[in-house]
Amino acid sequence: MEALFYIFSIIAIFSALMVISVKNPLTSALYIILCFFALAGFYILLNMQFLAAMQILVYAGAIAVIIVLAIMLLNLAKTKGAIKDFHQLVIGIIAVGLLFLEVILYIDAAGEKKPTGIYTNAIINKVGNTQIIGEFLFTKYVFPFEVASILLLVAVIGAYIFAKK
Amino acid sequence: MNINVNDYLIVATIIFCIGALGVLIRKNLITIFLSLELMFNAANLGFVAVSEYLNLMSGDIFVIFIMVVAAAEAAILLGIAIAFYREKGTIDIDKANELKM
Amino acid sequence: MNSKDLIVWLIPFFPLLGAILWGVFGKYFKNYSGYLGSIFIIISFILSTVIFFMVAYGHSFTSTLYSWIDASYFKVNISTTVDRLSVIMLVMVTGISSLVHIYSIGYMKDDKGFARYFSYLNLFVFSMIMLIMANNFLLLYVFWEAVGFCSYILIGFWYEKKSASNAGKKAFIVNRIGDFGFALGVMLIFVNMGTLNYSSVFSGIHLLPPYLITTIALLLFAGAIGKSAQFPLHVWLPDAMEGPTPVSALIHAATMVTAGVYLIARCHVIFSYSPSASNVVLIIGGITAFIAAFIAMTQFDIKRIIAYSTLSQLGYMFMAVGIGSYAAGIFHLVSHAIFKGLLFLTAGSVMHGMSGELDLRKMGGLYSKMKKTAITFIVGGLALSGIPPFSGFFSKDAILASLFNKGDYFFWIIGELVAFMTAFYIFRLIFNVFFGESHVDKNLHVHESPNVMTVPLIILACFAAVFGFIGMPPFNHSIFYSFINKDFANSLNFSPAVNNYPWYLLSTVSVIAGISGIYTAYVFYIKKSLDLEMLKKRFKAVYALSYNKLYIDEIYDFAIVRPMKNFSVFLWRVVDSFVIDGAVNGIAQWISVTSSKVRKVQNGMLMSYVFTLTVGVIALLAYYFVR
Amino acid sequence: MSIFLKYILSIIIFFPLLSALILVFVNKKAEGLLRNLATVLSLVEFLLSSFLFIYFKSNTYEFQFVERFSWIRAFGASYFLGIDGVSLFMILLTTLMTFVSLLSSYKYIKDHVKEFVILMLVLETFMLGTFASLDVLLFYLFWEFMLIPMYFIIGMWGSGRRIYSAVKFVLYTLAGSLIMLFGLITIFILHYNQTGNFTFNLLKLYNTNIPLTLQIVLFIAIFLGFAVKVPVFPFHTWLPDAHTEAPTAGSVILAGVLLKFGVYGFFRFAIPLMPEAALILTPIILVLAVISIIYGALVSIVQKDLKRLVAFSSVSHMGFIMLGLFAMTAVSVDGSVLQMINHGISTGALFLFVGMFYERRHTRLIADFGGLAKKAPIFAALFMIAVLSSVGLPGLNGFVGEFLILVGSFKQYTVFTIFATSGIIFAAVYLLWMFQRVMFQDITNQKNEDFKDMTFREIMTVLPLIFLMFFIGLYPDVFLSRINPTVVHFVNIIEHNKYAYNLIKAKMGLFNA
Repeated sequence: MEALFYIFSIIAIFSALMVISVKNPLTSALYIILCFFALAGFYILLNMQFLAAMQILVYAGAIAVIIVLAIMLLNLAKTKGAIKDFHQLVIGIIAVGLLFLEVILYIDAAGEKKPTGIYTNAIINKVGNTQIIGEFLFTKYVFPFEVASILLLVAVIGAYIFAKK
Repeated sequence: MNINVNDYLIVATIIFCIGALGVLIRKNLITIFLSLELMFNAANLGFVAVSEYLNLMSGDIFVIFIMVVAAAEAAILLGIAIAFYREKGTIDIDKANELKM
Repeated sequence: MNSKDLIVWLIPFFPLLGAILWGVFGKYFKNYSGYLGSIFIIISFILSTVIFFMVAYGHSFTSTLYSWIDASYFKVNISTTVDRLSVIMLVMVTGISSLVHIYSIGYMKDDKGFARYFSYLNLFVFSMIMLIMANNFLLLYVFWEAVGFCSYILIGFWYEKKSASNAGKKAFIVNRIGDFGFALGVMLIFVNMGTLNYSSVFSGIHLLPPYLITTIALLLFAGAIGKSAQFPLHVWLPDAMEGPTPVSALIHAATMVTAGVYLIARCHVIFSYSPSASNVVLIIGGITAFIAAFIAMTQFDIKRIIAYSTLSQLGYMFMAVGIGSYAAGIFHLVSHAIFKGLLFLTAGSVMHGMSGELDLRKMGGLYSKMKKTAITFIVGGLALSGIPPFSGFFSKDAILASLFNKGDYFFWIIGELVAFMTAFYIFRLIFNVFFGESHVDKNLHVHESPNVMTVPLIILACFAAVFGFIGMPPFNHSIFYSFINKDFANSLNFSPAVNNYPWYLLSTVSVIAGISGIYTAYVFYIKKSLDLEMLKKRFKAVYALSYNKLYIDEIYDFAIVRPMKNFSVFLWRVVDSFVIDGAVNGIAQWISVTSSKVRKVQNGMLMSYVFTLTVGVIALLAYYFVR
Repeated sequence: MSIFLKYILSIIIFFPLLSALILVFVNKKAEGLLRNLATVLSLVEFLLSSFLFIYFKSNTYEFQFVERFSWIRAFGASYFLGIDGVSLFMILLTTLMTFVSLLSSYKYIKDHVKEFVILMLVLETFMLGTFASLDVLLFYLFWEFMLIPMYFIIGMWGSGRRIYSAVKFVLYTLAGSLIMLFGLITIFILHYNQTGNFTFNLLKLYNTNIPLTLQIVLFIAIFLGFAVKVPVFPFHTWLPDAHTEAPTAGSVILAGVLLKFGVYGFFRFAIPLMPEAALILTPIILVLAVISIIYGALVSIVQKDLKRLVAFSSVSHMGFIMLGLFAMTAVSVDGSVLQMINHGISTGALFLFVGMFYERRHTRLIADFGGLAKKAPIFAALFMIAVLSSVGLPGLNGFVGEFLILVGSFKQYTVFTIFATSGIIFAAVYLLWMFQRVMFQDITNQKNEDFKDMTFREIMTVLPLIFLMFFIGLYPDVFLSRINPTVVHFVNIIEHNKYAYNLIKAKMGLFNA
């Protein structure tokens, strides 16, 4: 398990770095799919197989494909996307470094917390995570769920309007 | 050595920061979008890890909603990218400066 | 309202009615405004006489019309008190006004603003009557200003003339300077006494600390200085001669300018508690009497000479009230009103006959052409010079005697000196105008004035001749004295002229002063045995000083008017437009500049927005962390 | 009738708005109809408001004709109207001046007549609302609304640098009133903290207990808002510009009514809300008031433009009013309130006359006139009355107010009063000099040869004002008897606080006189 965690970590971080550093957007897109897979691996490690599946289906399958499609549609593969502004790079690294430091400090300072919920791994495995999530979505979270579907509908129409000449 | 929730969170933080860095330093609209997706995913990872640690389900449910939003966002953003490209002939973000008064 | 009240209120009512009628409907009345206006004033005069006898054989009384101002603890009524002092003034004012009105019918006959003139004149009489009858300080102040206003519009009656409108304005403003003090005095009385009624103020004034009494007295006197044209606010009166001559006679000789003396006589209680204020009155009176006579000696404009003479005579009156001889002051006030009114009216008659000419160098030998005018003029001149048995002799003598008896020898000497100068300048005028060789323009048809003008002159001349006998020396045994003194008897330090010295000796000195003045004038202008030009050259500086009126107008212009104007321009151009508006516009400018700089932050570059966002997040996290 | 009386304030406030609404439906081209209708409606409004005068009970300081409806319950704002002796006359002044200024603009306003009359009527509603509201929020809303029509009136029908003046007017006033809003809201919150109730009810806010330092800060904030409106000395520079460039009607409303809002604000809000701070800051404010008096007068002397002269004279006169108000004795405040009415009438009339000059000769420079009395005697006579009323000649209105102010403030503030009194000399100087140069002397400018005398309409325009000048001058009791109870109550509040004030004074040891 630990070995898997480290492997996934290395893959995820490496591919994330590649996403932001390669010139060609198409390559970036491919690396991000790799990253998505690594994250899906984490979800499995965390006993959330359903989410892992969704990660692959939705992110790696749908979103990444749309991106690649767009890149190819606009013929962007050759666009120069290199980092030219060194100045900006330095400032960006400093800012992000600070951000990182702060978050890490937070995590460090958070301290131990007792689990409050009832959904231990045992229960999840007994009932099945898909079923639990499904029950939640159609009971407690039914309203956000419907809103989300409306959002998707709006997004579809919006994308159509934007892309239309 | 046992992997605990902090380790997941640290990984999530690293990915998030990489995403943020990408947003800050890249000028390509598509790459920026990809960096944003990275940040989303980092957050998702955090949600799931904490949710598992506290024996809750709400974090997982949230992830699903985030995915929905991300999908919607992807659709819209790519629509915008196409419109932008049609307008300017490029997707260099620095060309998008019409918000100026 | 009983019959007494009715009569009292009808006295000012008729002039007011006249003022409104001629003012609003003047064009329908045309010439009737003159006749009707005169009749109105004569009615007032008759009513005043009735009141006079009512008071003389009865008591003074108060009558209230309505409550004027009632603001919390500040209450003032429109009400009058008629006592011995006011009835004398009333009869004098309405009497002379009647004559001046009648005279004006002839004098103003062809003027376009005939109705307007009578409207103003009636308004003035109304205000003057109310001034005299007021029974509290605020009402007094109100009509004090009102007569000033009437004087303003009457001086500027021929407003097309720049000099006339200037003179009117000057009169009003200089008067206002005096009124400034007067107003402060009234306020000071109110805040210390809680009332403005004469009777309450006079009965309680002794409770105030002396310095306050003196301050009040001096502030009231400031008003008197302005109204009675005493030094240093005397500058308006000579200029006021731009107005029609009957106006000069009525307002600037007989009535309004004497209001200052009336004021002090009215407030004799206050002044009697403040010896130092009384001394100031005496000194100012002395200075004015002297310098006015000094200036009058070299002027050529006949009206101005008489105007300066008025100043000088007012100075006498102030000297009298300054030493506490209120009865003598009032006596001289009345007799002066008669003979000075006469002099002005005759001067007007001369002007009328000479088609408006005023320069005495262009006159001469008019005696044969206008006998009535000349004789009445000479009567007035003799009265002014203090030659017995004309009224001026008695009244002036009463003042000089009381000065001497009081021990103010210095001012007595000044008084005698002024008496000499007075006789000199008025006979210089008479000799130059009526006698000697004629310098009159050949084309000018000199004529005697119509009867409507000469009859008032003759009436006044008669009065000027005989009026004085009611104040036969020794003054404090005379009819006038015993009549008026009942009013003054209650004042504390009032000392009747102590009869230490034989009155006939003092009178002789005065008469000698007068006669020598006349003789000097005779020597200079009729006999011409002394060379005038040589004298002028020898005393060039003195002559110039006198001829240029001591340069007072110029000094004021240089020291006050100009600096104030410059300062005002400075305030406007520099403080207002530059400093304050500059600050306002500067702030606007600064905001505009800053915002155009700050605006650059919003450069439309998405990346910079994102960067700002990141910094914000970092800062927020840091804040929570630090907290 | 009882229903009518019950809601009379609302009726009066919104009648002009209704009139404006009626005028909206009138054809734009029918200018004559528009003018006549607007004038008649404003006259009706004036007559309506006279009911207030008739039914006003003069023996009490309590607010009368009170109407109260809940408005925004969440933070206690209500539609709360009521008048006392002071606002009664302010309302009457407003309705009268609106009528007069509409009557005066028959010739002056040539284009966009419809917009003009509608704006005037709308402005009237806002002004009336400001005077009648006893709810702080309602007051503030009306207060700010007023700016809008005035901005357009100056900006659209003004002359010369009208846009500059309009913007300056709005920004100046707005800057002041925003700071004021801050102060008012702070008091509102303080009141909430002390009582647990949200309320904008002014009468309840009076009871708020404000710590002294905060009081001073808040008083200064609110002072700025009102001082700009008055205007007091360093905040006055918008006034000459706005007055000069505004059309006649605008100037009349500005001088006649709008300037009163500053003083009214002090009377109704600043002083009763923060009496101790007011007492502490009184010397400073009095200094400003006295500077205003003398400064305005001196600057008036050298003005070349008639309207600017009258505008600066306003600064001087408003200084008197401020002096009277802050001297805080019953007599001086009585005088101050009376002088507010007087100033509205006199200066309003002067602006009307200046407008008539402008209509005839299309210039306002004093040097362009001269000798007009010969050509236009009625004009000259009535103009003179207006000038004298402004000079403060006894018998006319100006005198009574001025004298009450001075006599009331004399005891406590002798030195200030002496300086202020000198203002009466300057008033005579600048106004009479102006009158002389315009009306007297000979005609030097050929164009003045056919200077027309006043028409019937013009006489009718100024006649009510002239009548009031005499009426107030001769029988001010009608006004004073209604003002006095309110003023006495006001002064009692201050006296009540004097005790506390004296304690503070002793503690601070600052004002040991």
